[in-house]
Formats: sequence, structure tokens, C-alpha cells
Amino acid sequence: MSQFRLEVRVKPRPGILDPQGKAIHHALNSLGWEGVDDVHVGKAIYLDLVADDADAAMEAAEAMCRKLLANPVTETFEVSLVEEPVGAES
Amino acid sequence: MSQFRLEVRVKPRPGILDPQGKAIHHALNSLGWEGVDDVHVGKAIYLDLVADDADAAMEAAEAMCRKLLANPVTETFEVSLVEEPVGAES
Amino acid sequence: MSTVDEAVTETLVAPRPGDPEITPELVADHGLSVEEYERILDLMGRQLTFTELGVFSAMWSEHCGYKNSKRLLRLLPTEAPWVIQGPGENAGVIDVGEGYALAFKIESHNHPSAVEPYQGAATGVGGILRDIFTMGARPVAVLDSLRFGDLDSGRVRYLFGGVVAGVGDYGNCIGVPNIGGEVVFDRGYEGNPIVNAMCLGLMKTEELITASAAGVGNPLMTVGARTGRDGIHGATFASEELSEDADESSRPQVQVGDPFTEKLLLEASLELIASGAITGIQDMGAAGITSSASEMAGRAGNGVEIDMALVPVREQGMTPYEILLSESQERMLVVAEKGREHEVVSILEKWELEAKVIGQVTDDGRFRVLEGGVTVADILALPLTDGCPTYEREGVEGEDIKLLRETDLSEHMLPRGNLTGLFRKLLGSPNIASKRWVYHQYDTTVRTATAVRPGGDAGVIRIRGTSKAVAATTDCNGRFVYLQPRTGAMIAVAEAARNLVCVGAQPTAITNNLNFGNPLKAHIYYQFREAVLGMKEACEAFETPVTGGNVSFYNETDGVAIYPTPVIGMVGVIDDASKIVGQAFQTEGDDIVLLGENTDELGGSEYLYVTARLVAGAPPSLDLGKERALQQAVLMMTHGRHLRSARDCSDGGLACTLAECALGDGEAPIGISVELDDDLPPVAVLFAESQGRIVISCAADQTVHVLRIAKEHGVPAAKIGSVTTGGSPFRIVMPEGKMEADLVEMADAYFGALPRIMDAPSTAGA
Amino acid sequence: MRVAVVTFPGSNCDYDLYKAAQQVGAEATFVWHRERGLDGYDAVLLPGGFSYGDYLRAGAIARMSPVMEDVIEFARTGAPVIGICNGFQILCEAGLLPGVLVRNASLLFAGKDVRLRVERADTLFTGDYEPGQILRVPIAHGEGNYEADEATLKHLEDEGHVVFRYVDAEGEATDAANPNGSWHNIAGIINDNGNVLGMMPHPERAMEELLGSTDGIGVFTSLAASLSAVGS
Ligand SMILES: Nc1ncnc2c1ncn2[C@@H]1O[C@H](COP(=O)(O)OP(=O)(O)O)[C@@H](O)[C@H]1O
Ligand SMILES: [Mg+2]
Repeated sequence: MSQFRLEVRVKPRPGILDPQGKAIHHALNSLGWEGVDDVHVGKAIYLDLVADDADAAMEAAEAMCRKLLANPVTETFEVSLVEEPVGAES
Repeated sequence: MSQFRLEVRVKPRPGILDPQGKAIHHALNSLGWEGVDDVHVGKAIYLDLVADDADAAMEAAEAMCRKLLANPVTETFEVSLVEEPVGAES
Repeated sequence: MSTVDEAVTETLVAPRPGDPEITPELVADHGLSVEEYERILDLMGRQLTFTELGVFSAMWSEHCGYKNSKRLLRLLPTEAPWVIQGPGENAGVIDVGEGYALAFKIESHNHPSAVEPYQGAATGVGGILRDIFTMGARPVAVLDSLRFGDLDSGRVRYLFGGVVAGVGDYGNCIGVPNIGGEVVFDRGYEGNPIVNAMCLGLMKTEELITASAAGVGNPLMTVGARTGRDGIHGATFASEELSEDADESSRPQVQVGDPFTEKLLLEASLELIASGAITGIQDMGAAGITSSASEMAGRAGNGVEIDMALVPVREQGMTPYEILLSESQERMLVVAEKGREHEVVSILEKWELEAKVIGQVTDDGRFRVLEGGVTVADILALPLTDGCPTYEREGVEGEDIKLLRETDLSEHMLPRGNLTGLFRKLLGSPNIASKRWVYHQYDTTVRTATAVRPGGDAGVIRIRGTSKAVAATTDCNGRFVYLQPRTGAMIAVAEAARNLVCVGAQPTAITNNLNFGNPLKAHIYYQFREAVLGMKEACEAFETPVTGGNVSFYNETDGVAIYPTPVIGMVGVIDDASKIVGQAFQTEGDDIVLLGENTDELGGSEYLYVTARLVAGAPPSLDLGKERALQQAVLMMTHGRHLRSARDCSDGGLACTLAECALGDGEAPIGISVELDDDLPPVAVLFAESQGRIVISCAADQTVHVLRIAKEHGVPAAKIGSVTTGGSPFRIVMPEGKMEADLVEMADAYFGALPRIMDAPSTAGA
Repeated sequence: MRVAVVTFPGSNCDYDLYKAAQQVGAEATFVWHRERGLDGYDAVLLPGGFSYGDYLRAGAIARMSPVMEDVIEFARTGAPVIGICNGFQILCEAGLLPGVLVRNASLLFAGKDVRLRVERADTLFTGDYEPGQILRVPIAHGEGNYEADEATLKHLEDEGHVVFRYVDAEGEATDAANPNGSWHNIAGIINDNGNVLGMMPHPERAMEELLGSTDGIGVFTSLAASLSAVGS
């Protein structure tokens, strides 16, 4: 078993209204950043977890997304591995 | 001028209370994922912006973080270029 | 159908390139029956375009067209001298005196909440708020009436938690206090939660504005949020049963609420109305631009012409069909005074919102839709809005219900265990337990007008600058309606009125939300018809006309319907806010008086559900005359300032009612010593939910007045005991038994139950 | 006393605050967030609500409003500024007060009455209270959990800048009495100069017996008294 850090990014589904993104977009424009065309806001969730190997860690994280971390109706998610195994446990 | 998509990740500073991370950690454990050691929750902000080049886009995004997107007292941020408009999957 | 073929050659409305061909399957997918479609073809005199099919499917859906309910709803009383606006507008309006009018309405968001509880509930609140402020009234209070399955399922906890957060976040953000509601948990709502939201708005009587497209040549403008692809066909969706895989197939219909935009829209709308620059305004609710534009035209007897290419959109490449049917939130349609468009734009700009001219009012009575100047739909407005065929169906009571109602309950009169234990169990049942976990997530005090917050019998909002206040409550015991729809619906009205008089308010009018299963089934239609008839009878008895409401059919999953749940939202008026009474016992030595009579009617009670998981028996009987007398007596007592507290006796029976009075808000529970002399089994005395009862407390020297007033009204009344001290027990003595409970343990059961249950994880998946 | 009540897009307690100021005899004026100039006002009040929906972080976008430059300048001159609820969040984001308000520890919105202990009765805003007095005042917020780094927290406590603390009926600052997880049960603080007050609870909602409490009046009468003392 080793420890893994995973990063989960949860994003609003395309086409679904993103009020946060809209408000931030508006604010950035009024602060003078006119080149900003679009803004979307999601969550970045960092998971430290113990698993047999990287694949197992990824799989567990995806299961967590489906069950809890992301709302399948309004959000999509992506999982990626942040670091190499930090240390092995017997 | 071309369009770039940047991903900004805003994270709670270590030591600052992260009530969301704590709650998710607790929920994951009680749903049976015992291997989860720690959870932190931040924001993922996607910016579509027009800039001269990638460096200019990165610089603009960092300026936005300092001015608005992150609170320096409690948060840190990281900016990265999203190579291709990410296809969302779940 | 040769006539149709001939008509096609005459029309100027050509099919739009890229639109699908109209086939019988497509028509069926749009929720229209063969007969309905033929009627449409007759009306049109030609073949329809795809866009027109979409328009008809929305306007002739159950949700907009009230196909299966209209005929029965016409039976309800709608008039009284104080009614300013009855059914037909965005909300009903009553006169509350001193130049003030109250707009109020209730609305369901059951289907969206079943798919996405947080957003479904949030957008439900958003929609009902818009219905109120489009009347020119400022929203001053929200109530929410909720039903879920049993909380031992993680999925149900997810729905419950999500709905409460959604109701809360939306209202909190706008700054409208929540003043009450209900939450019921019963396996009868397992697959189909009920989410009904009610809103009250106040205005000066002369500020009333209606939603009609008056003044030929006046421009039509969209204001507020942009139109996206979300919620397309929401109206049709709300008119279907949920299937097993509803989550997948319903995804594109999920709408996300943006309360921040709504708050700006609220302020901008009220400013627009005050400016006089507009003649009409309507929320784009179910069926979006289609229903708002055609209904505004229909009401004024005018036509409208709107161009989809002018509508501000959120996404590229939207077709007229999509734009017309989108139910994107936080949008309004206004009719401006010609020449004053710029005023509209500048008011909206101040609030950082958009306003755009998309068409105009015409004199030809037609609902005409263009796409960049090319006509894509052209329909006579009146038949579109009012021509939907209506049906009166056959209703037959289900045999199973008859049997259930006749269940012999005598074995349940013997307590299964000791009375105090059963009592504590009941206090901790989610249906009886304090709903603080819910309403502590709501802002109940913003706007500094909330005189009675959630937790009382009814919420109360004072009217600043006057001595007046308005009160509101929502009520319905679905089990009673299930077991006997007519009595059950009468009880819902009676309970609502009883809740109002307990805070000192004169019941004045109702709005209702009729949540039922599939009306095409005879036993459901029977429930519906009986419930409407019961409501009618009770509303007549209490002189509380119906000024509006909402019908939500098809609350079924896999063929199983919810309990028929006609939620009553009732409002009342208090002339002198200083006479409001609360429900909590106040002072040691006060007398406790029971108005009304105990019976052994245990049918449909929470006691049966908690002890035997049973929903059976006949609901308690209701005598409208006696009920009316009781309520008038209590009003007289509050007017005379004789009372320290008043609480209606409902869920959990007399024992639970006394407990709620003793526990108060939990800060200073107070003991009681009560002695009852009814010759009935203790279980019945303590837990039967007999109607027509109110528990009051008063200073000992007031008891004589209280008993006299009761007598004058022919209301049975008896001093049953007195309020003791915080350190004393909660004691009830009966001829055949005695119950004594500790206040600390009671408080723990009552206040701790929901937080403990909701500590367990909830999951979106089953 | 002439007070400005600043309205941001999404403010929803501006009217309540305006009425509270009027109740103690102040001349109150709404100032829209895009207006400039606060000359002629004796005090500035930032109301509660959800400016910009509280999207991103509570108060973060409102802090960028044009009027905030003037509010910062106004505060710099030593004139009194009060931020309540969302107003407190905006003051923190603007750097007029230290620290930050994060999500309630329960992650749930908290709307109920709490008890506050007056820790300092010698400020511009609390002179009409007794030290240690217990007040009953409503809260209504989802992000009222006061956090700051160690040094800041120590400074606040050492200098006595905590003005209100959440307590129970006995006046004890217990965990059970803490509605949002705030460090040391902090409910309200002042700045080093003593002229900027931020608090999560809503004193403007506790001004009438009919609505449940009159314990909030002191904040407004204290302010009025301080100003008239300065003026005379
Ligand atoms: N969903 C809710 N929203 C707001 N208040 C609620 C809600 N559910 C229950 N309450 C409040 O909790 C109290 C108890 O509700 P309920 O058990 O239905 O009592 P009652 O018998 O007086 O109708 C009421 O004052 C009610 O307003
Ligand atoms: Mg009830």
C-alpha cells in the first residue's frame, strides 16, 4: 500500500448556467480585463489516499466522484494523479 | 492575438480551516472509503482569454489571481495553460 | 386528411430548413393525443411547422393547459369583497386594509427536485418570487411545504438535504424571510418528493399591475438573464410520470438558479413598474417566452409578433424552437410604452441587467414568431392559450383504499410498551420532531418584519407603518386525504384556518397546490375530484375563497402514486399586531384549557405509523360548523387579550401538542400537570389526531373569560391542568393511565432527532 | 448624525439598516455602489446581504466597487464605519479589518438568534452597553466563520479588539454556543484605530420588542452618542 495524492476537478456541465462564472467574468471585465471571453468555476478537490497502486487510487477517486464529489446531473469531473507515491507501507 | 484557456486552482493555505474538506473527508470515511487520509477543497477557475501569446495570458491570469481570484490571507493559487479545450468526461 | 394537404399549399409559413418532419411519433413525443392534434390541425387549417408543434405541446400540456383539472377547479369559490384579484393572474391579491394589498401564490417544483434537489428547489423558489413581484408587490415572506420518503435511505437524506439547502440559499440570497412550512416523511413519497413553495408580497393597492399585452404597437422586451438551452420542455416534463432512468433522460432539463440575478431583477422590476414606462410584465416561467407572450396577448385580446433572432441568448446556434421553449430562469417579458424603451433599458442597466426589444403588440390576435424576419410560427393566440381541450374523467375509488379505511384498529388501543416510552418515540419521529434543522438554514428575520418565525402555528409579517400584520401557513395531511380524500381535503383547509387563528389572524383566502398521481387513472381522478369537492365545501364554510393555485399531476414512479396531497396555503389578517400569541406556555401557575373534544379516532395517525408502520383507518371526522365556532371563539379570546398561548392540536395528538407548548423554543422548557377525565383508552386520549381542538393557556384570572367565550360559541372547553416550573415533570393523568416524562429527555428527543438523522451520510446514488 | 448606507448589487439588509439608523434619529441616505464621494457623512454603514451572490468569496467582488475606494479613505480619516454580516466580509476583503470569514464549520447556513457578550463597552459603537452585557441578536449567514493567522489572532486578543463574542445563556463562550466555528467565538472586531467595526450578527434586526429583541439598539445609539460627543 502506498499513499497517493489525487486532484479532482469538478466542472459545471457545458450548457448549464454557471452563475459564479458569470459574476466573476463580469467583475474581471469591469476591472479592465477586456480580453476575458468566458469564465467557468468548478471545484478542485485534493485527496490523499492509500491504495495498492496508482490505478487503484484513480479508480477509488472516480468512484468517490460518482457517489459524492460531483453531482452527475450538473457537473462533470476529471481525476489526475498529483504526485508519485510518497512512501510505501508494508 | 489568440485565445487561450487557463486553469486557475485556488487552494486554502495550510493551517487555515477548510470546513468543506473536513466534511467531505468525514463523509467519504463514513461511506466506507477508509483509505482516505486527508481532503482539501479549493476552486478551479477556467478562464478563456485573448492575449498576444501564452506568456502574456499566464501573466494576465496571475494578475487576476492577485487582484481578485484568490485571497492572499487564506489562499494560494496556481495557474496553468490548458493545452486543448478539455473534453469533459464522467 | 385531404383538407390539411390543401391548407399546406396556402400557408406562408414554410417549414424551417433543418427542422424535423412532423410524424405521429413526434406528435406523441410532444405529449399530444391524436384527438388533440386533430383539433390543432382544424384550428390551424394547415399542417404545423416543428416550431408550432413545440408551441402547442407546451401550451396544451397539463402544466399550462390544466386539461384534466380545469373543469373541477371551476367549482371552487373565488370571490369575496376583499378579493382584488382571483385566479388567472400570476398571483391572487387580497385587500388587507389601510391601502395595502397582499399578493400570494404557491407553486410546485416536484419533478425538477426529484432529479436535482438543490437546483430544483432553488428554482422553484425563484419562480414563485417572480410570480409575486410581477404583480407589483415586494416579496415579504416565503413558506415551503415539503414531502419525502423515510429518512433511513441515503438517497432520501440527499433529497431532503438538497431541497432544504436549495430553498434556503435562494430565499436567503434574495433577502426574503422564510416564515413557515411543513416537512413530512412517509414511504408514500419515496420516489416522488413534493416541493411546494409559497410567497407573499405586499404592495400599495394602486401599485397592482397585471400581465397583459395592452396597446397595439407597444414594444415587447425581454429583461434579465439570457436564454439558454436549459429547461426546454419543462412544462411537458412536469406533465409526465418519472421513469426509472429519469435522471439520465432528464439531464438537459436541469436549470440552475441564480438568486443574485433574481435579486437585481426584483429591484429592477419594481422600479420599472413604479416608473410607469411599462404596461404589463410577466415572468417567463413554465414554457418560457411561449407562454408569457401568448398569455399576455390572450389576456388583452391582442396579438404579438416576436423575433427569435433578437432574443439575447447564452449559447450559439439556438433554434426558434429552443428559444421559445427554454425555461431559463430569471427572465421577464415586459410590454413597454412605445417611445419609453430607453427608460426600460436604463433602469435595467442600473441593475447591471439587459433589456432588449424582441417584438411588438399587434391587433390581429395572432401569436406570430419570426426568425430574422421570416415567419416560423403563426397561431391564433386565444385558442392557443384557452383552447386546450379539457376533460372530465371517470373517477372510481380504489378497492384497496376502502379496505384500508375499514381496518379494525382496536388492537392498537392497547399500548405496545409503556406510554412514556411511546411518547418519547413519537416526539423523536421526524414528522413530529422539531424542524429546527430545516428552518435554521433559512433567514427568517431579514426585512425586519417577522413577528412570528417558523416554529409557530403560522408565520406572521407585520406591515410597517400600520398596526397590522399578515399571517400565513401551509397544511395538508396526505395520509388523511389518501384514506378519504374529501374529508382529508376539508381537514387540510380546517387545519390551516386553525393555525391562523392560533396566532390571532382572521383567515381570509387560500392558494392551493394539488399534488396528485396520474389523473388518467380512475382511482387518482377520484382522489382529485373528491379532494376538490372537500376543499370547496371547507372554503365556503370558512369564507376563504381560492385566489389561485397550481396543479401537479403525474407524481408517480413506476406506476405508484404519492398520497394525494392538496397543500393549502392560507393567509390571514391581524389588525393589531400587539395581540399576536405564541404557542409556548409562559408562566408558572397559568391554566391550561382544552377547547374541543378528545375522541378515539386513531385512523391515519402518526402513532400508527410510528408504532406499526401502518397507514390505515378512517381519518378523524370533521364538523365544519363546530370547527368554525371553535376558531371564532379563539379569535375572540386573542382579541380580548385573554390568552398567553394557543396551539392547534394536530400531528401526534394531544400529548405531542402539549409537549410542543411545554418545550417552546427549547431554551426554557416548562413542566405541566394535566388531568384528563375522558372515558377513552389512554392511547386515544394522548395520540389520536381528532379534529377541532386547540390547547390554550391563560393567566388563572382569565380562565373564567375564556370559558365564557367558549360557551357563548357552543365550544366544549375544560381546564385540564396548569403550567408548573422548569424543574417539574411533564405529567398527564388519565382515568386509565398516567404518563410522566422528564423535560430534558423530551427536549433531547424532540430537538435532537433531525440533527442526529442528518448526521448520517447522504448520497446522490441510491 | 448623517449616515450613508451603501447598497451593493445583492445587498439585502440595506433597508433594515436604513430604518435602524432612522430609529435612533439619524439622517440616513442610500449610496449606490457606483456613486463616488462620501463627503458630508458622519458614518458609513455596509449592510448585509449577498453582494454579487457571494460568488467567488463573500465580499470579494463588492470590495472592487468604486465606492470602496471612498470607504477606505473615509475610514483612514478616523471616521466610523460599520460592516454587518456581508458588510463585515467586505471590510475584511478590503483590508480594513484583518482576517477572513470562511464557510460555517457545519457547512450549513445559520439563521437563528444567538447570544453575544459585549467584550468592550468603551468603543465608538458600544458605549451604551455594560461590559460583559449579554445580548440576544439574530444571525443569518453561511460564511461567518472568522479565521486569521496566529499573529493576527494574538494581536486581536492582546489589544482587546474583539468586541462581541458568541456565548451561551450563562455568558460562557462555549463550543455549543459558537454557531459557525469562529476562532475564539469571535462575532465582531474593531480595527487598531477603533473606528471600523465588523460583526456577523445583525443588531439592526433587534430593534423592536415585536420582532423579538431590542438588544441591538445600543450599537446605533452608541454611535450617535460618540458622534455628538465629537461634534460638540
Ligand atoms: N419546511 C419548513 N420550512 C419552514 N418552516 C417549517 C418547515 N417545516 C416545518 N416548519 C415549521 O415548524 C413548525 C412545525 O411544523 P408542523 O409540525 O407542520 O406544525 P403544525 O402542526 O403547526 O403545522 C411550524 O411552525 C412550521 O412552520
Ligand atoms: Mg402542519
